[in-house]
Amino acid sequence: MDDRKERFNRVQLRDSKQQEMLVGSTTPFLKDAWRRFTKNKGALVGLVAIAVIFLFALIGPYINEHAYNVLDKIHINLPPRIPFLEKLGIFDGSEGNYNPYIEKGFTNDYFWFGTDVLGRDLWDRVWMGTRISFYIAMVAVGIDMVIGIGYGMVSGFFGGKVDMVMQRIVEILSGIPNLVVVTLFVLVLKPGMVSIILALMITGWISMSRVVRSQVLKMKEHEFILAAKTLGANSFVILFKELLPNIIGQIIVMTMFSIPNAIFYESFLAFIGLGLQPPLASLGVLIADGYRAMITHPHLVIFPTVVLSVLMLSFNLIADGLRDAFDPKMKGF
Amino acid sequence: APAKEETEQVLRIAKDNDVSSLDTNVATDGLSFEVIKTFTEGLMEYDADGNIVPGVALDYEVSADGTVYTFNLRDDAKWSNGDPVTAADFVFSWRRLVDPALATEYSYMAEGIMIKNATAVIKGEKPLTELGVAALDATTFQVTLDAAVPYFIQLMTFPVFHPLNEAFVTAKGDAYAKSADALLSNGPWVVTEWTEGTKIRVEKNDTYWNADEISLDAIEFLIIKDYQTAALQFENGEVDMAKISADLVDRYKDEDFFETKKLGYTWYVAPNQLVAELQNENLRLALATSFDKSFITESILHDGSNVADYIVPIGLATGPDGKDFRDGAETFLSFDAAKALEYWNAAKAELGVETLTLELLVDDAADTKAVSEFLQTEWQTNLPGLTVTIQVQPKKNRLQLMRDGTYQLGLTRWGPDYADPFTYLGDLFQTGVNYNYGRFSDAEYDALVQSTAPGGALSTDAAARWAALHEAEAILLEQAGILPTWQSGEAMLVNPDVSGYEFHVVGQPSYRNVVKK
Amino acid sequence: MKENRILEVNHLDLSFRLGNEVNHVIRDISFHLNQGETLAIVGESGSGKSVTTKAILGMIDDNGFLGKGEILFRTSRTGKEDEIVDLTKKDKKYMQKYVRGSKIAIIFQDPMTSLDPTMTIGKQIMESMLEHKKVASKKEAMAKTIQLLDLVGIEQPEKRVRQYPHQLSGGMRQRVVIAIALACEPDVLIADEPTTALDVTIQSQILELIKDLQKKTGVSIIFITHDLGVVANVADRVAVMYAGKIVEEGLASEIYYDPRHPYTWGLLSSIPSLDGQDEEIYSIPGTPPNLIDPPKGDAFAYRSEYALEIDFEEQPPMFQISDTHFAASWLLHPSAPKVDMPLVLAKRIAAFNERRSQE
Amino acid sequence: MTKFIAKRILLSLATLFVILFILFLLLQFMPGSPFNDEKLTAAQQAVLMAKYGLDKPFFIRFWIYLQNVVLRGDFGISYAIKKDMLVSGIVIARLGTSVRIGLQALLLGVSLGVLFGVISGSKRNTWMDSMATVAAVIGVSIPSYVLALVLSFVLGYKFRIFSITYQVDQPLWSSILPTIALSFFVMAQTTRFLRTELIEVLASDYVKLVDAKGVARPKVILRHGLRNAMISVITILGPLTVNLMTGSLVVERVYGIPGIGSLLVEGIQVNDYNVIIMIAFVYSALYIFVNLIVDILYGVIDPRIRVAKGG
Amino acid sequence: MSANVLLEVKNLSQFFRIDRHTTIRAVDDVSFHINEGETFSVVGESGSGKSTLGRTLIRIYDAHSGSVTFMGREIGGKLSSDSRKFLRKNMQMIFQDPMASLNPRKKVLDAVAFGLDINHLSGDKNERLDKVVKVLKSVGLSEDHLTRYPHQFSGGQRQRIGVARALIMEPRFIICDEIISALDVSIQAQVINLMRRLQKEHGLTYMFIAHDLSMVRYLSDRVAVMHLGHIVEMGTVEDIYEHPLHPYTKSLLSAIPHPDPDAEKDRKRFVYIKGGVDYNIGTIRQLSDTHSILATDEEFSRWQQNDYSLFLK
Ligand SMILES: Nc1ncnc2c1ncn2[C@@H]1O[C@H](COP(=O)(O)OP(=O)(O)OP(=O)(O)O)[C@@H](O)[C@H]1O
Ligand SMILES: Nc1ncnc2c1ncn2[C@@H]1O[C@H](COP(=O)(O)OP(=O)(O)OP(=O)(O)O)[C@@H](O)[C@H]1O
Ligand SMILES: [Mg+2]
Ligand SMILES: [Mg+2]
Repeated sequence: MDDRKERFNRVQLRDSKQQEMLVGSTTPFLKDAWRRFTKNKGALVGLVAIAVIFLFALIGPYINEHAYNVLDKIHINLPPRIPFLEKLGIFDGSEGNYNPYIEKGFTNDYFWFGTDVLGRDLWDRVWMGTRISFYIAMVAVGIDMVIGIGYGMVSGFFGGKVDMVMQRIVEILSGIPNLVVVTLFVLVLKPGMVSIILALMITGWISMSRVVRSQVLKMKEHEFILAAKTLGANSFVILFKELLPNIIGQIIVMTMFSIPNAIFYESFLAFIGLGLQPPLASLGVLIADGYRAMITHPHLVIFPTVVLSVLMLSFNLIADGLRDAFDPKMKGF
Repeated sequence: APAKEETEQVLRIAKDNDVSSLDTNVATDGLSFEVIKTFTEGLMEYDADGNIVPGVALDYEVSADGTVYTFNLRDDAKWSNGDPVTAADFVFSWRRLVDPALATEYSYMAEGIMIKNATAVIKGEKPLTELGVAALDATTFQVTLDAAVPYFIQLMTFPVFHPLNEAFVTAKGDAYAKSADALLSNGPWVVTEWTEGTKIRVEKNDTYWNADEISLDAIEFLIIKDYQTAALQFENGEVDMAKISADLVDRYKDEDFFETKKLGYTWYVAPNQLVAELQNENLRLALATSFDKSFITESILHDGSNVADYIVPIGLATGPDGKDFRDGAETFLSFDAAKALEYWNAAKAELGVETLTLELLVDDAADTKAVSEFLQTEWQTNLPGLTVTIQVQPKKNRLQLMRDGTYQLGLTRWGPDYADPFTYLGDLFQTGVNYNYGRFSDAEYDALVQSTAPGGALSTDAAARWAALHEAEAILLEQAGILPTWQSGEAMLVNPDVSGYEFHVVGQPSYRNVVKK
Repeated sequence: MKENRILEVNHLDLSFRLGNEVNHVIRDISFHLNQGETLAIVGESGSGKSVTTKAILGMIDDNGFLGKGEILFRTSRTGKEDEIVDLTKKDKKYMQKYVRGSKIAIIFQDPMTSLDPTMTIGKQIMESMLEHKKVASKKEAMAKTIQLLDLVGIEQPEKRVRQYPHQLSGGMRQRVVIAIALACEPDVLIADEPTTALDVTIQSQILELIKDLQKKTGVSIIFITHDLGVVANVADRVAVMYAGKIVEEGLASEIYYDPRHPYTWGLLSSIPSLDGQDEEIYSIPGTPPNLIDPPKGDAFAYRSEYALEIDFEEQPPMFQISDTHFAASWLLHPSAPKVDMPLVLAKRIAAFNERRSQE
Repeated sequence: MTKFIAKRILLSLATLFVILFILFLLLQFMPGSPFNDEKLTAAQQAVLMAKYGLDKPFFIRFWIYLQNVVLRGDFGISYAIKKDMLVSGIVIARLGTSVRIGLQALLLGVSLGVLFGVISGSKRNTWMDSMATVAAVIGVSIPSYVLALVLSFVLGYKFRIFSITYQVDQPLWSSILPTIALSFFVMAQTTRFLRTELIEVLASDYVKLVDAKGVARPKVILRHGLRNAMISVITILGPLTVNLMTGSLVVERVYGIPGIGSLLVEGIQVNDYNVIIMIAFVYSALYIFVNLIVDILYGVIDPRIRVAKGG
Repeated sequence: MSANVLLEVKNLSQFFRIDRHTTIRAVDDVSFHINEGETFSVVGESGSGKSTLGRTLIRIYDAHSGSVTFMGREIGGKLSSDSRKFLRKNMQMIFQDPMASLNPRKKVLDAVAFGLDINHLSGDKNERLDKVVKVLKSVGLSEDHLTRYPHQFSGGQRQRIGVARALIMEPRFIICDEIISALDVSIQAQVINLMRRLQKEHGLTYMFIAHDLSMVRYLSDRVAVMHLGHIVEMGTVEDIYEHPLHPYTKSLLSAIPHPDPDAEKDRKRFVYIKGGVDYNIGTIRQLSDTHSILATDEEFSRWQQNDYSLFLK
């Protein structure tokens, strides 16, 4: 041991900053959440997948010489054929033992995802459909969020009689079969994008409002809400400035979950014939149409289903990731 | 489950919809009539070649003016409870059909064949007994019409005119025809099982007078709404006959069990002349000739349907010359893009527009949707400056909109009620007629058609009437009062072991001669 | 391991992985527990008290891992002779079967959340008896449960066994948690802040109860708290923990009447004195260090007014003050300058000593 | 408890009444009429409307309907789907099948879901967890009709293991495929929810205490973890159960099941008012009933609620 | 003496209706006053109604009945907007859980300036910043902390932010609801020192809610002992700690642990027998100018004779 005397000199207390070592990281909440989010492999995969799908939805239709709405009376019902891959024996344009490209002499044609009964290029249609599905999801979710959050916050925050009445309404709304309401809606208005979105609005927000309400109920007992009250904050300020930022994590997670729901719902409407007006085609419409020919031309249903499933899978993965990232209990991970 | 060992001949048919009623007077849909025909028999029946042959009637006489028909009934016709089938059974059934208390939807058929006083009875202005039907004795049934109806006899095969056993029907009361045991049969088979939403089974009726000629022991109508499921069931040998949708044709078109047949439906686009632009004949002609109908029939539907450059379908009616109405007849409004463009340019000039937007109203069925998309592109490509939007609606709504005249272009179809061109030309396109969705109106056309109507000037002169009908069709189509599109077909999978299946363009298929190996 | 020791922790290191970083929560910690005694571990929040006990039970969270060090435990499996096992070497299965609940039991801090809300308290108490086959039948387990409830001072135990946690008050729940811990007559009882969540009146009852139980069963207790009043009440020996290290260890009287580490001084001084109303209470400035990047040398030096230069360079070793008293502070080094403890504390100790000498 | 249930039932009846009224009102706005056959003339339509009293003013119709339902249990007749037949007969004939298949699917889905959920929740971040999570996410990502058809194509057609269509005379055997198809979503949902909940519950203090008692891991997970985690899983199972029991249109269609899901859609398509209302009514009643059950179940699982509700 | 009464509470009650059968009488007919500049402490076991009392005073809850006069104004009944503003400005509250009482999504700057913002007192941006910095400094935090989030602070620091938030309104009266219970011993001292310093600097009046009786003794002028919604004994620190009369007070005092092993070894503890006293039939009796107690005649005479056999064990 080094026993030099001077090492035992007393030291003046260092300045207070050094003593007050801050605990926790200095990153703000959202950044922190983002960091945790990016640690989640599944979520990242989901994010990347969505980015890729989004990119394809943007540029996909333009990167081949076909178009989503141009009929081609010759090249109908062709299975997928992709250059290079065809050499591997996949996507070589054959359907069972039959290769219409060869039989019909379309040896120079490549339809990456095949074509439909009107000879439209499925690749383009799938990406255009993805665009619409994105669009529907976003709009529906946006509106759903506005109503769901508003409803849930008011119901949860004011409690008492207000809550009781609002919850009764929710109960009645969810007691009526969705299908009845939605179909009537679509029938009364003209079928189409607007109706679908409105239809989604009728009941789509209920689960969001439930989540928000329960979060608000939990949050409003927190002392910082009381503190805001003692400082004279009115309900509006408390709801939007104090509560909302604190449940935003839950809301984002819920939103992520309702995106696939909206997409799914639209495809269900398409299945029962209440979908979009042609030639617009969402993924749901493509699948519903392709479904009818599934045992004949499986490519018509496989591609849109794969894209839809990957989309849903990704949103779900992201939702899961976000839930973990926003969960304060997971702090530090 | 492994296929069952078959000791009896059972024909299993997959059906894409359910029956709505097995009450002969009340039923309205195809399948219901089809099933009803297996367990009831009318005065007349079709034979294998589509000829009208006696059923319960042995023969009939018709008065010179064609307004009184007297049927002699066979005396060995029996109900499945042992009662004989009598003239009174027909009287009962026909009166029931027009009974305002029952208010059946198909009572209009009684009006259509102009049974005396039918209209007044239906309205409740006259008692049931005033209806022009009478049982002269147990085996003689007489019908009095207001005018000669050329297709009267042929309609006697239609189930609504089949007999009913009064005692049985009254005894069952409200329960009549609501379940298998509340039905009585006078036909080849008898209903033994009717399971909600799943299956109807009819078994051989031993009391049927002609039972010996019937080979099938039972027929099962299996309700399988999904065509693919039905097709897979067929491939698995679980059903013998299955209708398939256009989407599945590619899979089966080369198989020996694949069949197509022509139906009596003609699909057409009805331009609504309440819409100012569509009153322009050139525009209608442009629209009518600017799409490739063969693509619809060959590529979209490929189920045996036919390009329709006409409105009265092939195989509907045979003329006095013994030839089909279409045989040698003119065609109209064939696809001709160049001509269409000329019409279009003319129309644009007349309307003083360069661009135009029209909306096409269609059913939400898969086929019609695909066709509408095709029409849309064809029109937009071949008639530059035209924009077509599509509005898809469930069928009921589509009909309502068209009936109300609140549409522009509507894709619709008509199914014949009887084997006569009048079912199209008379019932559809006269001025002010219910089903004249597009409000087509032409005085000359009306006059011609009137003359061919029951009781019209030509109603007893078959040849002249035929000519007039041809002429009327030409008037309608030359000004593109409607835009004929295609005549329906149907693709089916039929077990090669099954033979003797009889299909009729008008009326129901018959299983009387079916044999299953 | 010495004869009278039941548990000995030697040079234990424990860290948690936090993303890319590693939090060195327990750093080379050593202490022991004698048979039948109560060892109190005190230290401020986050100093690693709970983690240490969890390490003993082999229950550290998934992201934690042990470094060097051993945890020796004197145990006997029925019928066999005592053996000394190193708990760090044992797998989960062993811990579950032969240690947790049966040999070493724990009481958690918060009685409100420590009980399964969906199960009657009777079942929760019986669970470990049945699991460790301490009883022959359910009936016997029930009888014993009722006895236990009686023992921890719950009235009408026959009725209570069928009740659910929410039907009991906080104090009663904590008693149930204690009953659970005692169910298998463990050799060691770890009480991790068993009274912090309770109010004073109930706290004092629970403390009496624990002491009483120790008298009756002879169980050895590790008592964790940051309340020095409580420690004074229950502890035979005290270990003061700071930033993942034991900085001072000794008999309770040694810690209270002759504290040597400046951190212990700080702790003791920050309790308001009963009379001196006008002075400021002594408070330790600053906050505990971040152990992701532990300071070199003495972790307390940054907050200590007694810091020496060497504190910032080298970690102090444990200096022995008496047979039982140790402290890790360079101030105890012979070369270190003489320093006086804070005045309030000195005064208070003087008062204590005076009173002691009077008695 | 009885008082609580009685109160709930009264409340439910009030809710049902409101729902019935709303449905009636909604149908009022439905375009078209049940007598909309393309061959029907306007005059005939009017006759039919009059025959069935559909020409009467809204409130009178509602009042008559209400009387019929309440006093006679008469839900009216079908106008189009099964002409003049009692709607109750049709619906009840189909309801049994729907409910049975729904419950089968629920049972299968929840069992598998619980199994997977427990595995992935307790073996977090292992390959088993990843597998179960991926399976669960895929389960909620594939449209059910595609799944249904794939199942019948592969298992019913290619390998001929199961019957492709539902057969009334083999109700169990032939409902295996639809049961699987329907259970997928339930399974996936249960897995996901259970996993999240279980992770939370397993991290709770009371589970830590059970761990500290030296209870074997499987018992910890099943006895304490699962039980507590199920409390919130039940919330999502409630509505799901109703949806299952009232039949999935899609699956019914693919397998030719005579259920009420497809009947409802058909009813809507042809404006068969009484059919729509009765099915909707049954749905609502089931929904309310199931929620009641869920609330009671809560009480069984979670004693805190039992007391709070004053049982 | 009445000249410098800051807050006067008369017969204040606060009931919570749970359902038709149960009403919790959280605060039940309580009367007391608080003098300008003093620290008035309320002690009692958990659930005795301390927080409810504080929250009712600051009007988080509307009182069930009773009157409250604050700085000469009646603030018990319906508040005019003017009175409300007055109340917000002059009366503030600090909460128990330093983490829960700060909005985790708000930076320190905004958290502290919140009261100014809401009441439109902040002036322009710089003025606002100046005010916040000033108050932060006075609680021992620095400008560096302005842009940080609550979770980045230690418990003691967070509590100081809470103090700053209340202080920025420049109130006369602060209700401190168990502000140190959640803190470590060493940190407790920091906060208490801070509070005392602020009191001196700004002439503040505190109502201090706590169950740590040793801390209460250290910093209070007068103490009220609450039990089951009632104030059972009230007096100066000396009255309560040196001459307690009520058995509940005695049991509380006997439970305080002392950091002195020897003393602890032979302590005698009293356990208050639940239900021993029915508070609703007792009346307030004055033992001295400053010392009062809730008791019936009989109880009062027994206790004065030091007969606690019915109440303590
Ligand atoms: N799973 C974990 N992951 C990361 N860090 C952890 C984990 N568990 C505990 N820690 C850290 O270990 C340190 C010691 O924690 P421990 O719970 O032992 O403190 P303590 O002394 O018991 O404090 P308290 O008095 O608050 O209970 C803390 O800094 C804590 O943040
Ligand atoms: N909003 C409320 N609704 C219903 N009951 C309440 C409410 N707030 C408090 N109570 C009840 O009032 C009583 C007094 O509660 P209060 O919080 O005032 O006690 P306390 O003395 O502050 O306790 P602690 O020391 O635990 O904070 C308790 O029984 C509590 O359950
Ligand atoms: Mg701890
Ligand atoms: Mg409180």
